[in-house]
Amino acid sequence: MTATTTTSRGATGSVALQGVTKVYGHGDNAVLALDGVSLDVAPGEFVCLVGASGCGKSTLLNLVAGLDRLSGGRIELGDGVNPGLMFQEPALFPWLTVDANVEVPLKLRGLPRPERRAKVAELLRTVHLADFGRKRPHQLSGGMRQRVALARTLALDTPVLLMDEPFGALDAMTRDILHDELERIWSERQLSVLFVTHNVREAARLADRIILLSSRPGRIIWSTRVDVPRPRRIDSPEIASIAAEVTDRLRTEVGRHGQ
Amino acid sequence: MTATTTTSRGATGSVALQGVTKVYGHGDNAVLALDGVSLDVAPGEFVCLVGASGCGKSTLLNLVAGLDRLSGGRIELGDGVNPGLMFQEPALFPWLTVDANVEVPLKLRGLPRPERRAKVAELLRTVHLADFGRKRPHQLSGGMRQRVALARTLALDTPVLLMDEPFGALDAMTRDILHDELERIWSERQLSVLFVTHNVREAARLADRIILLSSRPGRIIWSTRVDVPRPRRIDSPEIASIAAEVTDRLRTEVGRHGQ
Amino acid sequence: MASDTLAGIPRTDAEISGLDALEIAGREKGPSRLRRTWSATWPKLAALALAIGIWQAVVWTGWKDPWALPGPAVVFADLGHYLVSPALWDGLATTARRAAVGFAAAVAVGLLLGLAVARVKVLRAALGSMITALQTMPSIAWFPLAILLFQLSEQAIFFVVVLGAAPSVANGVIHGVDYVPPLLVRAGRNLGARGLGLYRYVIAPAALPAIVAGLKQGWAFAWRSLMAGELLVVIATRTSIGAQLTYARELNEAPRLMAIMIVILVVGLLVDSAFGAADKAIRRRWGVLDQAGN
Amino acid sequence: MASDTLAGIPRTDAEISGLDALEIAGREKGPSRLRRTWSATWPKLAALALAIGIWQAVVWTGWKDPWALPGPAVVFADLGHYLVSPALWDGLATTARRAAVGFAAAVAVGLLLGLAVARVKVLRAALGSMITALQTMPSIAWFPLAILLFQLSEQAIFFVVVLGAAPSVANGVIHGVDYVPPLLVRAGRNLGARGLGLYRYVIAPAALPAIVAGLKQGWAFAWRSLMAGELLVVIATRTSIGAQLTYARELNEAPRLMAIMIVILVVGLLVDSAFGAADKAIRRRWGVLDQAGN
Amino acid sequence: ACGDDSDAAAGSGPVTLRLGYFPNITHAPAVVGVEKGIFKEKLGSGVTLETKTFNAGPAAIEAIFSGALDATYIGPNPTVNAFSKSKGEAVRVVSGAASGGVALVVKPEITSVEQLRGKKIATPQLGNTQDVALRYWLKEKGLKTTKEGGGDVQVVPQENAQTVETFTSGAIDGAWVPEPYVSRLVNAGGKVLVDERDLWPDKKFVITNLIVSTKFLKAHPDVVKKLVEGQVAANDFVNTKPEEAQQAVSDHIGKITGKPLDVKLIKQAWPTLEFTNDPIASSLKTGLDHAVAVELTQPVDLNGLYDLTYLNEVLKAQGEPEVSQP
Ligand SMILES: Nc1ncnc2c1ncn2[C@@H]1O[C@H](COP(=O)(O)OP(=O)(O)OP(=O)(O)O)[C@@H](O)[C@H]1O
Ligand SMILES: Nc1ncnc2c1ncn2[C@@H]1O[C@H](COP(=O)(O)OP(=O)(O)OP(=O)(O)O)[C@@H](O)[C@H]1O
Ligand SMILES: [Mg+2]
Ligand SMILES: [Mg+2]
Repeated sequence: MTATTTTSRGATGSVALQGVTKVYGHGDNAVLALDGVSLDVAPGEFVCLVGASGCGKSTLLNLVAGLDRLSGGRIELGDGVNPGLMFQEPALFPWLTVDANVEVPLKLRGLPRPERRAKVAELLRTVHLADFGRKRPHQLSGGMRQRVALARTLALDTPVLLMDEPFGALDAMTRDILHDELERIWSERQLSVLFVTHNVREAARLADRIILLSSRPGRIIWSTRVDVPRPRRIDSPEIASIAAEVTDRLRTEVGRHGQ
Repeated sequence: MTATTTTSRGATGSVALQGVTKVYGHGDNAVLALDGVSLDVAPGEFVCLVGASGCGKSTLLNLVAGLDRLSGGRIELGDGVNPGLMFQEPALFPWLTVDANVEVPLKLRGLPRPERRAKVAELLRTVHLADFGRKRPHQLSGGMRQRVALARTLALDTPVLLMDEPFGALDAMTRDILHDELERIWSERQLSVLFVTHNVREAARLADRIILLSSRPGRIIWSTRVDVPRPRRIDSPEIASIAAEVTDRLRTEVGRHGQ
Repeated sequence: MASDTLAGIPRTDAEISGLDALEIAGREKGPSRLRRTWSATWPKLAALALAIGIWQAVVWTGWKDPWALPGPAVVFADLGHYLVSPALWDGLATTARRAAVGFAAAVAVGLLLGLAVARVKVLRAALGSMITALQTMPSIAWFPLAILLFQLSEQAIFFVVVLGAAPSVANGVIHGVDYVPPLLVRAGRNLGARGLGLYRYVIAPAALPAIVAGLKQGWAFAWRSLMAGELLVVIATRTSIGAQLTYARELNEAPRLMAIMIVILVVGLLVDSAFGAADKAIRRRWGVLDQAGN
Repeated sequence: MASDTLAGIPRTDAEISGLDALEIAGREKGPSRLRRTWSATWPKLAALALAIGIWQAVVWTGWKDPWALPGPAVVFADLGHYLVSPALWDGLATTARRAAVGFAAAVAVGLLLGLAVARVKVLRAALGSMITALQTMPSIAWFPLAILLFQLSEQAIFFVVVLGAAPSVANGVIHGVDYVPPLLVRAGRNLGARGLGLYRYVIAPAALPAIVAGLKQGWAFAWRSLMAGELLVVIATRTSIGAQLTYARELNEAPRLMAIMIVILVVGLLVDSAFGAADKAIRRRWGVLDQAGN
Repeated sequence: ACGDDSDAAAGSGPVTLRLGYFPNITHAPAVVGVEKGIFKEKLGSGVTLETKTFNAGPAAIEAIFSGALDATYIGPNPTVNAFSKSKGEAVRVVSGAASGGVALVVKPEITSVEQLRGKKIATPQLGNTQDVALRYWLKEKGLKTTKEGGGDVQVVPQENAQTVETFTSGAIDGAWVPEPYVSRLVNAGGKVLVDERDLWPDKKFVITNLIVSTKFLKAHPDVVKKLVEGQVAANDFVNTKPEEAQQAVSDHIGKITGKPLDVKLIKQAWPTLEFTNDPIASSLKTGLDHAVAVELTQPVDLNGLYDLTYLNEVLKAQGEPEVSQP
């Protein structure tokens, strides 16, 4: 197995995975989390990854984000692209205000103060939180926190957004609203999105393409385009029927691991 | 306002609320959380309460469970009925094994040891966790923990089950499975269930009757019977159309509080 | 921002902000400042009055000779003299300065040691439990070494104070760094924080509450070590609380001894309230202020 | 149990248990016990060897006279004699017994005090910060009171130990009770736990980790107070480590002083590892064993 | 039997005498008396002896004040403290025990008083007997000192144990201390510049005396008399069988401290001490006058501190010369 690290040669916004493999641990304890995953995300494409627990969805995103080392294969990103990653929990810094949270990546990039100010204000407006800059994360609701996290990730000004079940912990109504928001921002900014979820309805609602990963080891076993025109509604029959199909495949996959 | 406490006079399994009012705090800080809520749950009925954040859903369940004092009105339960309450998080005791967690209410009721053993084994079988009695909560997945919590609540052997967004934190697939499980147990045991949720699809999937609460103060503003035959499937068009209707009403209600 | 449309239904900003308004309602409330202060103060005064009452009652029973157990009146009279004497203020100034310098040194040592042990696995295995064991070493055991190293200078005192307090501080740091949520570290890295930046923006602030708790424990050890250590070097022209405490005892001045104990308690209360305020401020910021309202 | 049906699709138990199997996979893993022990031990030994090496090197430089700073050889020779002398074992027995009794008393007092302060708002306001202030009171300040109350009996020693250690224990209890998740309390009440039952089934176990942390701090204070307090009552037939430490210093027996320091450190390490094991066991049970593996 | 039951009327039931002392050479009569069973013998079967050891005066005085102790061997300084702090009520000196054993030890290069100028000299405690003696002596020699440690010679009060550490590490140039620290400093390379005995009439000044609590004295005068008998007998033993006494001191200290005191050191210190039953009241008084002279204390009325009737009865019975009651 040749360990190859992330390289940056593709077009801005594109993500290309070739034979990506990831092994955790050594010897007896080794776990093959991903086994030869190849996948291309076109610039501006919205790809949803679904799969049961432990199939390596988070592992995949971490590899693309460069937070972990590849065991094999290669990942190509656009030149100088540092993809933004959003987690299931907002992962906001509790000791900073909303403003300051969004400001962190700008500070780390060394932007001057007035520019940072303007940028933070703009980003908070984008997520409908213009009036909440002075609050602290614990004073916000879960949905608002995820929007702050989204703004903070957008502050990285990156064309590639990686999202690891970002709305898993939210209630259904808030989630519906955030789906709309995310769709709007995605299309406004022409982002490439790699979106991980357990929730097939969510995948059908958002994706251009849905990719199904098998469990242990993680491999791509099926994928489908979602050709429903946008804007979409999660309660709509077209979405429901796509969701039903993915669900059935997922259940079969899950059933493989029973008893 | 006459403070009236919970009384127990109705039929076993029935829950009757008459003009239930709840005020938190005093003077300037007083919050009117519930304002004259009247509601009857027939024995064996499955009632879902939906409503936006802060409309008093949790408050209502806490009052019925006797964890809080009424500010006005009355609540009637069957003779000697102590309703079981399930929370959004499993609220398991992390220092106890699964077995011991389920055993707590039995111990508190003073059952002898062999009887407790048998009962615990039976309950864990009911929730498909027969082999996990010796594990600790942190060794289980979220869905499994909620099933343990359900088993622990069932150990109270009560005909009335109060559930406060019990599946809110679970992923969609696990949630679907637990809906089936809950439905099965409910019909096997002929429980009366008062189920609180944000998720209108979930409500439509489970309920005999859906009740919509308004926000601040909490009042019943609308209710509907769900006459879809069981077993139901959450992706089905009938459920989707009921969900869409409730969603619209909920959105209108939420919109009232905007700007 | 244009309002979005959703499957033909117009989606208004009102809906988003309505949801926001509902979700975050009632997160900040509380009684007035005055009332809080009063309800925090009267039980302290009552406890004080009760303690003095019991003390006076015991003295009135004549259980012990007045020179062995002086009454409140005698002690407070002596405290009065003490409060207007330069002895107290000079001593307090010296001791406070030493406490500040010694504690600062202990904090510096403790932070570095704690950080090193928390991050370097080998050091943790090597020194981890040694740090706690050091806490149990009584100050007097270090006196000979202190004199060997620093002769009769104030450094000898600082040495003892540092050895007393640094382990607690280091333990606080280790605990704090251990419990930095890995999620925050990964979020920080994704936002571009590396190396020092990661410490500055993520690890240090995340570990702060535990570090403050360690500092507080460290202070108690530092102060106790100082009280003993001030006897090491009784320096010309510089009287100190620690020396006065011991002399009061050596001269069997019971009222003065008690007056000094009161001074020490007051200093302890003041420092504790400073730490309490810091802790509270942090916890309020973090939104983990506990329901007990402390 | 019959398999359920779902909108015509047969739902098998396999699906549930498949989900379970996937979700909980890989939650327990770790290197072998032997390897863990070894990798925990060698850095300690290395650190020890390094420390002794530096010490020997300093002695060889002749920086200080040998009677001021004895070398490792001299100290270990004295330690050897000490280890086979009844003085050590009698002293250790006496001191250990006193430590155990005193600490037990401190724990009892601390638990009760902590519980009272944690639950009764007025007491918290009255005594909360007093408890921490008490921690800073040096042991010698209590000696006269100890003698007044308990004469020259061992109780006087216990009194000093309790005053030293109980505040830490109480603080641990207060902290623990404050942070019992309210959700668990409400769950307990719904399951039928009231009054004592609630304490027994919910509050006490939930507060346990913080209580253990408090006990550990309390032990450090107890041991230090004991070392000082053992001079209060020197009983001719009962030698003790604290008395031996002071006399070694008074007689300027540098090698013996260092030998006693080594004994104290070893005791500290042993007790720390006992607390460490307790803490680890609790954290493992609770599933919050931190990633640092400590 | 402890606490205030010593107040109980004399003669009823067995009496317990709680006696304190330090495991130290200057307390040799007490150590030998306990070790050799002399007190036990003299007190007889009707009195239970309980001994307590201390390592410093304050705790012993605290114990007397609190009623935990009935009698103790102790130095002149705590004696005066106990007397004055209790307004002359708490204690009485009933016998002497030892005299001498104090010296100024300095670095060998210092050979005259003049060379002390600008040097650091340690004493055991600000305002204690040795501290006063040093300051008064320096004053007589025309060298100024201040309470704060300034002046021509810096006086550094510190614990005796620490003095040996600081002397060897060079932090101080000398010390005015009692035995066995004199011998220790000499062994650590010091040289005796002044033997305090030379400054006193008859080369005598009190270093240890025996005090009893006034309450115990009132309640059990007979027991106190027996105690004094024991003291006199112990001094006889010490003075007639020095070898045996030295060994006894070494052994006894070993029992308490975990390590026997080097007999050589005891032998070295022994000749500088004189074990006498005379409390040398005049030296105490003079010492106090000196303290007033160097402005370390207010005058104290020592009237009533001494109650030597029992001592004189015992001495008379043995045909020895009586001591003068001040
Ligand atoms: N640090 C690690 N060390 C060892 N094994 C790991 C580690 N992280 C993940 N794994 C294993 O790799 C596999 C994939 O994990 P991953 O977290 O990527 O799954 P996932 O698809 O994100 O699951 P979920 O839906 O539960 O979030 C799992 O079997 C997991 O146990
Ligand atoms: N202990 C309390 N003190 C003061 N106000 C409270 C308290 N508990 C709840 N409230 C207020 O009462 C109202 C109803 O709260 P409740 O928790 O019942 O709402 P909910 O419908 O369960 O909301 P959610 O969907 O967020 O769980 C809210 O406005 C809330 O702020
Ligand atoms: Mg994941
Ligand atoms: Mg709620």
